Amino acid sequence: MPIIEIVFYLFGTVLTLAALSVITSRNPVYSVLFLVLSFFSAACIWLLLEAEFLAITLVLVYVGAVMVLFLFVVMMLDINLARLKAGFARYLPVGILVAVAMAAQLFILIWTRGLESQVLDRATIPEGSNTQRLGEWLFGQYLYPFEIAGFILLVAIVAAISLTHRRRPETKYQDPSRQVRVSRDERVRLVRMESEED
Amino acid sequence: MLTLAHFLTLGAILFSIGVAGIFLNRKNIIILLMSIELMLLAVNMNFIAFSRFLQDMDGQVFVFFILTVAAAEAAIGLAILVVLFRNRQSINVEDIEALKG
Amino acid sequence: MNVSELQLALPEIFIATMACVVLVADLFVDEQRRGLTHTLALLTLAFATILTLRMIVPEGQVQLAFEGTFVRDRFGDVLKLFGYLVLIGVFVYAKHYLKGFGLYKGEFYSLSLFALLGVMIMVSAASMLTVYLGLELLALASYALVALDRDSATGSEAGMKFFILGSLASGILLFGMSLIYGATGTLALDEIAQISRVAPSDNLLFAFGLAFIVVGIAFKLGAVPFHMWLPDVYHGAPAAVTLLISSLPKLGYLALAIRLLQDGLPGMSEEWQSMLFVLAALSMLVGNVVAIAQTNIKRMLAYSTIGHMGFVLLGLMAATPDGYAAAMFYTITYSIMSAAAFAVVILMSINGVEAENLDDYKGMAKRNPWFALVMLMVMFSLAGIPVFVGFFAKWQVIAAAIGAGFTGLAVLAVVASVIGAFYYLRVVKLMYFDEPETEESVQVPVDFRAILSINGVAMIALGVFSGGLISLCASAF
Amino acid sequence: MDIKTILLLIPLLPLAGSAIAGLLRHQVGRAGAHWITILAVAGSFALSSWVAWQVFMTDWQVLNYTVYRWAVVDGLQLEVGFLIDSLTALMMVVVTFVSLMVHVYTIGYMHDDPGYQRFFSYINLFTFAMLMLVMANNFLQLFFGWEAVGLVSYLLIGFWFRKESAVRANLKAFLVNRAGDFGLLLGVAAVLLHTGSLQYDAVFSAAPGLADATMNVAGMEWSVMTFICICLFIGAMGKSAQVPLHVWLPDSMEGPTPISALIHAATMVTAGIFMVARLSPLYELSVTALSFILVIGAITALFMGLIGIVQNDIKRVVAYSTLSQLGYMTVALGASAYSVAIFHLMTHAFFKALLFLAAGSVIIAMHHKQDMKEMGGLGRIMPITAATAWIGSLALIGFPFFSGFFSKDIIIESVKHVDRFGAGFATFAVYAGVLVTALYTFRMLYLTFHGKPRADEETMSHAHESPWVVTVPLVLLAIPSLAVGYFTVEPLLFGGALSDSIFVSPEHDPVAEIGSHFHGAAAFALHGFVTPVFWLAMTGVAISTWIYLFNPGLAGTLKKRLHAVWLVLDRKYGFDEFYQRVIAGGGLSVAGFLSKRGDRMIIDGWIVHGSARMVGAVSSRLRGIQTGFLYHYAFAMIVGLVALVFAFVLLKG
Amino acid sequence: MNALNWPILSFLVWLPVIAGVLLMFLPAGRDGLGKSIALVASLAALLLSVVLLAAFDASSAAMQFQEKAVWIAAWDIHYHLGVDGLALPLIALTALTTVLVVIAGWGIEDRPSQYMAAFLILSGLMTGMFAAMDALLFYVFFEAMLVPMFLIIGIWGGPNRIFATIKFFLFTFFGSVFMLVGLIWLYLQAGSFAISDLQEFPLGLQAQIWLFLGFLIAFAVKVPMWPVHTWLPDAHVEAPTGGSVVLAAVMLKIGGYGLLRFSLPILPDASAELDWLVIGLSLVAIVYIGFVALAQSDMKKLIAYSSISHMGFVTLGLFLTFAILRNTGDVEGAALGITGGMVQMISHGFISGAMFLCVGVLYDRVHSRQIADYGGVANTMPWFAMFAVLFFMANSGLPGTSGFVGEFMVILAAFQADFWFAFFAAMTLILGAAYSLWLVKRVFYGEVANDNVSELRDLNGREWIVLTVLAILTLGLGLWPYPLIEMMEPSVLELVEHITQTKIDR
Repeated sequence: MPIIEIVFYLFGTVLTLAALSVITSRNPVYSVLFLVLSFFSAACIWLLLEAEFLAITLVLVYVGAVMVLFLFVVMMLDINLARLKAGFARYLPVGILVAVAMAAQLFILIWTRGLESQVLDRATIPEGSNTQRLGEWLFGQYLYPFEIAGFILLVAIVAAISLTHRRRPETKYQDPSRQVRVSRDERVRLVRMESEED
Repeated sequence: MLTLAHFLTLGAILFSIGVAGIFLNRKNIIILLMSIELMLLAVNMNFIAFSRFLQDMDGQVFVFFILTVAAAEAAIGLAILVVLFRNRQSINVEDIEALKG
Repeated sequence: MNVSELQLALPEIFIATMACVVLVADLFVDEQRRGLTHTLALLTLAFATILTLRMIVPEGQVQLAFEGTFVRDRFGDVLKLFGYLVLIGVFVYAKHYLKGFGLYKGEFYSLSLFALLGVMIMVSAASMLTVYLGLELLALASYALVALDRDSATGSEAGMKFFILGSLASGILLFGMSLIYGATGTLALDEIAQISRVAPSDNLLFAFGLAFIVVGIAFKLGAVPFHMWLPDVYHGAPAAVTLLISSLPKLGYLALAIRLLQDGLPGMSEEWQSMLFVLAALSMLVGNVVAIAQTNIKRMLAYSTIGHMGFVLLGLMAATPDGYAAAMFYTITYSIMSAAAFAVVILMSINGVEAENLDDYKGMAKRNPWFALVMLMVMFSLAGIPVFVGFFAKWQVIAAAIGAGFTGLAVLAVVASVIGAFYYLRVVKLMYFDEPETEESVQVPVDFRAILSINGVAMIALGVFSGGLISLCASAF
Repeated sequence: MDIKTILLLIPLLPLAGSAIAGLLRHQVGRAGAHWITILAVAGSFALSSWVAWQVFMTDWQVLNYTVYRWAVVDGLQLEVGFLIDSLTALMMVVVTFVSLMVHVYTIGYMHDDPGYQRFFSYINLFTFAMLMLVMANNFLQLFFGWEAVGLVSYLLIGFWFRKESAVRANLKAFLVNRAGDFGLLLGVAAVLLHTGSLQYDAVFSAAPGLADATMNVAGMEWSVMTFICICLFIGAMGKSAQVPLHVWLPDSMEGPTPISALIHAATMVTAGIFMVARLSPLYELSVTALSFILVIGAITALFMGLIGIVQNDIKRVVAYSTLSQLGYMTVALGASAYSVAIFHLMTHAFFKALLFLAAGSVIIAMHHKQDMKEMGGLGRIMPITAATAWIGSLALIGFPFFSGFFSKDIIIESVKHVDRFGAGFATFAVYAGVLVTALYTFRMLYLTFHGKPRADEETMSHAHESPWVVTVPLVLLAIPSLAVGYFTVEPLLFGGALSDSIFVSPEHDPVAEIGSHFHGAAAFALHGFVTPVFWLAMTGVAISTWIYLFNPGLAGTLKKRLHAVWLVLDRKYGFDEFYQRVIAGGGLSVAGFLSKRGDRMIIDGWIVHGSARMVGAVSSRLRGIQTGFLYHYAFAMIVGLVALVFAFVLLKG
Repeated sequence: MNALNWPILSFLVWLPVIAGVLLMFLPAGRDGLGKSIALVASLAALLLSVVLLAAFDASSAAMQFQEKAVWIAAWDIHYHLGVDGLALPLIALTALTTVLVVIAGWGIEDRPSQYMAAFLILSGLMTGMFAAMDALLFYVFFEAMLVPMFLIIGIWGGPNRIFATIKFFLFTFFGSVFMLVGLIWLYLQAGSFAISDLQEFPLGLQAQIWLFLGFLIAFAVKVPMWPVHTWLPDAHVEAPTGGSVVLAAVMLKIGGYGLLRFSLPILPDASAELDWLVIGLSLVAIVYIGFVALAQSDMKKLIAYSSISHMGFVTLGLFLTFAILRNTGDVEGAALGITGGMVQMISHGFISGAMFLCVGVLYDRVHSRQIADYGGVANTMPWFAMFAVLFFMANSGLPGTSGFVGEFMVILAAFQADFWFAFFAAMTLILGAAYSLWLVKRVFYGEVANDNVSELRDLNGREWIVLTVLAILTLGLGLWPYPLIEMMEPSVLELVEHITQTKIDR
């Protein structure tokens, strides 16, 4: 068995298990950490697919930023351990059934329509740097979406701030509208002092 | 031999787990946010696999944007979560049922 | 990319810039001078309207730009125009409500403008990527708007539900897109269309992708069984925001559906027709039936929205130019009707208390005769009684459905509309036949009064002179 | 003034009079009302007599013309028009004359009644309606007049509308008549279907062609003519109060007496007789129908007379005698002796009107008490009334030389001369009827005018002869009752005066046979003394004289002896109970059932409101699905997704 | 072609509507002005309709005074008005009824201007419906008139008005939507909404039958036919007097008119196929409802049921043609039936309107509709009693009143078709008289029942005018229906001609 497959199956298993633990572990902190793990293993699998840039981005952006944000929030809101309510047991099997059914449908799609015939072989690796090509596409053909993405992030910022930002009296903050309308006297106060002599 | 199917299967599993995470979860909402991240991860997995096998860059570009949007989403999601917690002192899924009928 | 392409995107660019301008400008005004932000936003929209009108695409012409990620066509322009108009109304209506509830903040305006931008991007998207981004821009903005009232428990709950389910939906949509991409190897809708026409029928990737995409669309439109977020969100959000998300985005979602299904997957029309068939039937029935049991007017209107989206789907499902035109007419008029309806809700809650309960409308005819009349016209219009515009919308989609051979569904549709008539009548009954609990009449600011009057008269005017709008919509396909 | 204008004036004068007296009642006042109306009727009487003169005394061409077109539908002419022939003329004279008498009489009878003008307006209106009926030249107008007289009779029976019994009676009268009209209308419809016209002349000319035609009704093959004739006759049974549709007539005595005389004795009730005579060309084509008529008539003639014996209300006695006499006329019709029926109709009109008015005069004297048990010995107090009453009674029992004698005797003769189903029974009935008639008639005379007074003192002290407005009409009516028969029998029956309007098929024409050995009225009358009929009558007279005049106690004992019989008669064979219980009661309970169960419960309650309730229930049920739990919502979405994929992708692909 | 060269029909339609809209916005307190405006407007409309009657060419079956303008180009819908002998009398009836209602409603206290406005708009819409020559235009008017009626009953109605009006609205709305589906389907086949085109358009039997059923539901509810009649008693009982009058006098006719304009000429074969259904329901209406009316204790309910039973004659008359054809082999008498039906509609307009006004007269004084609360009214209101007896007699089909004409013709025609049709139809002679006169007996005759009755005042001037007009019309139409019948004869004959030819494969 070539190394690639070993890597794939290894990380694939880790990924699956981690993902499962994300939704099953009762302590959110663990969930976050498991999510980090699954992102890691996903990144590795992407590397198999020669998507180096995205793999790195995933780790940097996600693990580096988003996950930390999650952790912040989890810590900030001291969330007690979840308690399971009655009736869940009755609901669970149905839920799982549906989830499995969906997975099954996807498997039918994947394994009956000749997708398995497309083999991953080294021959088809595009030469040149993945990052470079991505860059060219991003700032060439996909410039317009790129701009939109910028606005999406802007909206995210505006939204996040306007939702969470609270003005507490004790905290110091500057008010632009006052800053621009400030006058000289407010800034400078002339004090005259006695020159002392010895 | 690894084939496209292998990767898609992985994506499918992740997707199902993510979805299941949303409607099976009885704990706090933050897990739901993570499940969403999982779904998006699955989608990315698909895109990258396809783009690799189709020898086509579009897929990876799309993934790039999905990552961006996902980040933004996460930010807003968490913001709303915080607001919710401030109002409810709880983010337990079962407590969020004031609106119904 | 050259300048001419930039010109094509001028409205988007303008709105985007102005959104940022409003955002920044708002920093420099304080609570008292917030009117400036308001005016600025209104001016933006007014100017955008003129701009788009000046450069409106002649009938039948389609221009692609930005490497085929952006399309400019009549359909898009018409929708954009009505988007501006609706948003103007929204701003005017919302202002006094926001003041009353201490939500009179710049974010509302900037976020609304970004939502509009999202709609516009979606409307003139030529690639799955731009569709998705536009959708997300709109979605993120609306999530934030729903939760705008930070101190309202229901608001944040609504926001949370909206967010989770919305992300779930866009996840599903994305998954579908990934499958389509896998099947075609491209994101450009026109290329996908070509491939989908010749694609072997047993290509399950297509079928699966389609199913997932349809679910995504259905969720956004609020079609049963993907509707459940809608009543809670409408109910929980501040009335001003409900007003916004019940009117403006519908235009975008229609575009979403038409771009993806008609532009993107015409080759799969049989499949998605049969899917929409079920969704339409369920939505019309469930929406109208459940609305009867509601006591909260926002929830009631939410369910009525579900029913109406069923009618829109009826038009789309026909998959004929007539059908699309009908659906377009329906969506446009619906967003106008819905704006008017929520405007009256706002009107009643203008002095700081949300008038959500149907009983708050008792004897309104005695308190505010004119606005009661407006509400009456809106209700009859929603119920689809002739000379009001709602009737013309309804019978066009029904005609489209029958024309496409779905007579049975058409019959079901009319039955549903009869059931629906009941709860609209109940509102009229409350306003006109019941005695008011308080005699004092609501003081309505003049700008509000003016716009709402126009909006109300539009109910009849658009009906009696529906010819123009009908042919405008017809010209888009 | 040309003849058409005159003919038009004859009905229109009373109509105008009625309108003025009715609508301008306050303006014209009481005197004004009766002057206007009386002049109107007098006018139309004069004109009708002139017309009659023209018809009978000159060689008159039957006049049949259209007054105005009522409607024209797809070639079918519906018109209002007059047919003036001997029959019409005769009827016009009779109607207007009796009506005039009644008008005059009313001045006295009603003079302190608050509804004075209204009353005159009504009887004038009645005259108009009756004239329209007899002058009609088509079925439409016949039906119009038919119902119009019904309306006026309704109004007049209920004239004293404060009296519960009166309004009950008029409703009953109208409804029973409607039951008859039901048949009449179907008959008319059948006529239209088979002849394609409603004009008498057209129908008559088409009729012979239909003699053998048949139609299928209710699964049975009917001879068209039989069906038509019986349907039409059902109408006649209603108007002319033949068994079993007779029940309304006795109750109609709730109306003021002049009405009883005019409408319920002389004119309206004879409309049925008139119609059958008028339509003789049709009836001659259906022996079946004639037998039917014969039997019905015979039953009425005998059994209604019997009831008359046990009645104590003076007016009811006369009413039942009217029923019985109508029966005689019907029998005559059934024996296709139409002219005789008309003849009896005329004589009866006079003497029965006379009897009613006499009764009315008595009632005035008794201060509107009508019970004969409280009368007696009035003869001395009111001689004119008594005398005229005697004349009327003798005419009624058919005492030779009196007008009634000729008509009734010839009816009996004609019945003997026909041989068709029911003739035998009819013969017996009419013979028996004579005896019965004599019985109740003289019982009435004795109880009212003779024997010792049974009324209390002060009533008797106030009792006196009625004023001239009352007595003059009595006298004026007594004369024809006495003489008209003697002078008209020959021309009318055997002189062929009515031949232009009445058609009798030669093979069975009793009148002709009687005519063959008829040698003048005088001879006929003298011969009358030796007929069994006369002796039967005399027996009746004798019996009642013995019982009621000489030993009054006997009546009571007889009553006890024959209690069963008496009971049957007193209950009027239970017709009223039957109608009251079964028809009216049944109808109402059906109505109640349909209304409550059928309409309110099943249709409205279950179907209409039921479906509404169902929607409501479904609505709240569905509403419950919206639990508010995020995971339920998500779950619904995913289930939807899975289902969609399964249904539309896997099942198809 | 337009005999007058100005758009008289549009005036007739829009004048009342515009006047009504003006009245709606009349400030409160100007009630006197409002009433006068309403009166003037309605009189003007009446005048116009008289002009129309005068200028109408009774010898032609063609649509006259046509006006045509494109309305919705995309669907080839036209604003197309015109009248023939069938529409014109109903239009005149509408105008007249409106005037009477306005006069009768003079005493309304609660928002009289708006009350008048509702009626004016309503009458405009109804006129438009009768004059519409474009199916969709027809439908628009047909539906739109629900709104003012809904408000009239709901705002000015009796204690249980809300239930009644919602029931009325939903019931009729439910019926009409099926017609809408049918119309659209037809349009997609025929490619036109012009009624004349639809009448000429050939159709297969199956299609015709479906369409027929769709149309039938719509019109049967309006007529109303058994068993979809139950909205009417409630609506009538709760509606204000004016509402009841318009409802009975004009609105019910819309159903009959619809059958005449749409079902019969557009779907002749289906009509021939399913006439047993309509005839059966009509006979049920006549007999069954006749009995039901007998059991009512509420005057308005009784009259409402009698309306249903009388409208049974209309539907019966309209659908006799085919049965006659089957029975006698030619259409002799078919015209009689249809004419009878039409006359019955007009006459019922007068009579039922008058009867409701009579009830209104009593209700205004005693505020009760229960028969039991009255008795001996004739003692205190002799003149009123005269009118009432006249109208109830007319209602029971007395010859010489308009009530007789239609019933007579229909029964004659029915006999041509089948003995039993005529038999059951003729039952109305007895039933009609029974419930009408029994009511008269209980309300007007007898001793004065109670103090309310003893304090009754006789008719005032307004009531005199209204009742006199109706009395004259009732008698006039009864004694000389010729002009009316002559007016509609050509149209009726053409209709018979048209519907007796199959459309299936032409």
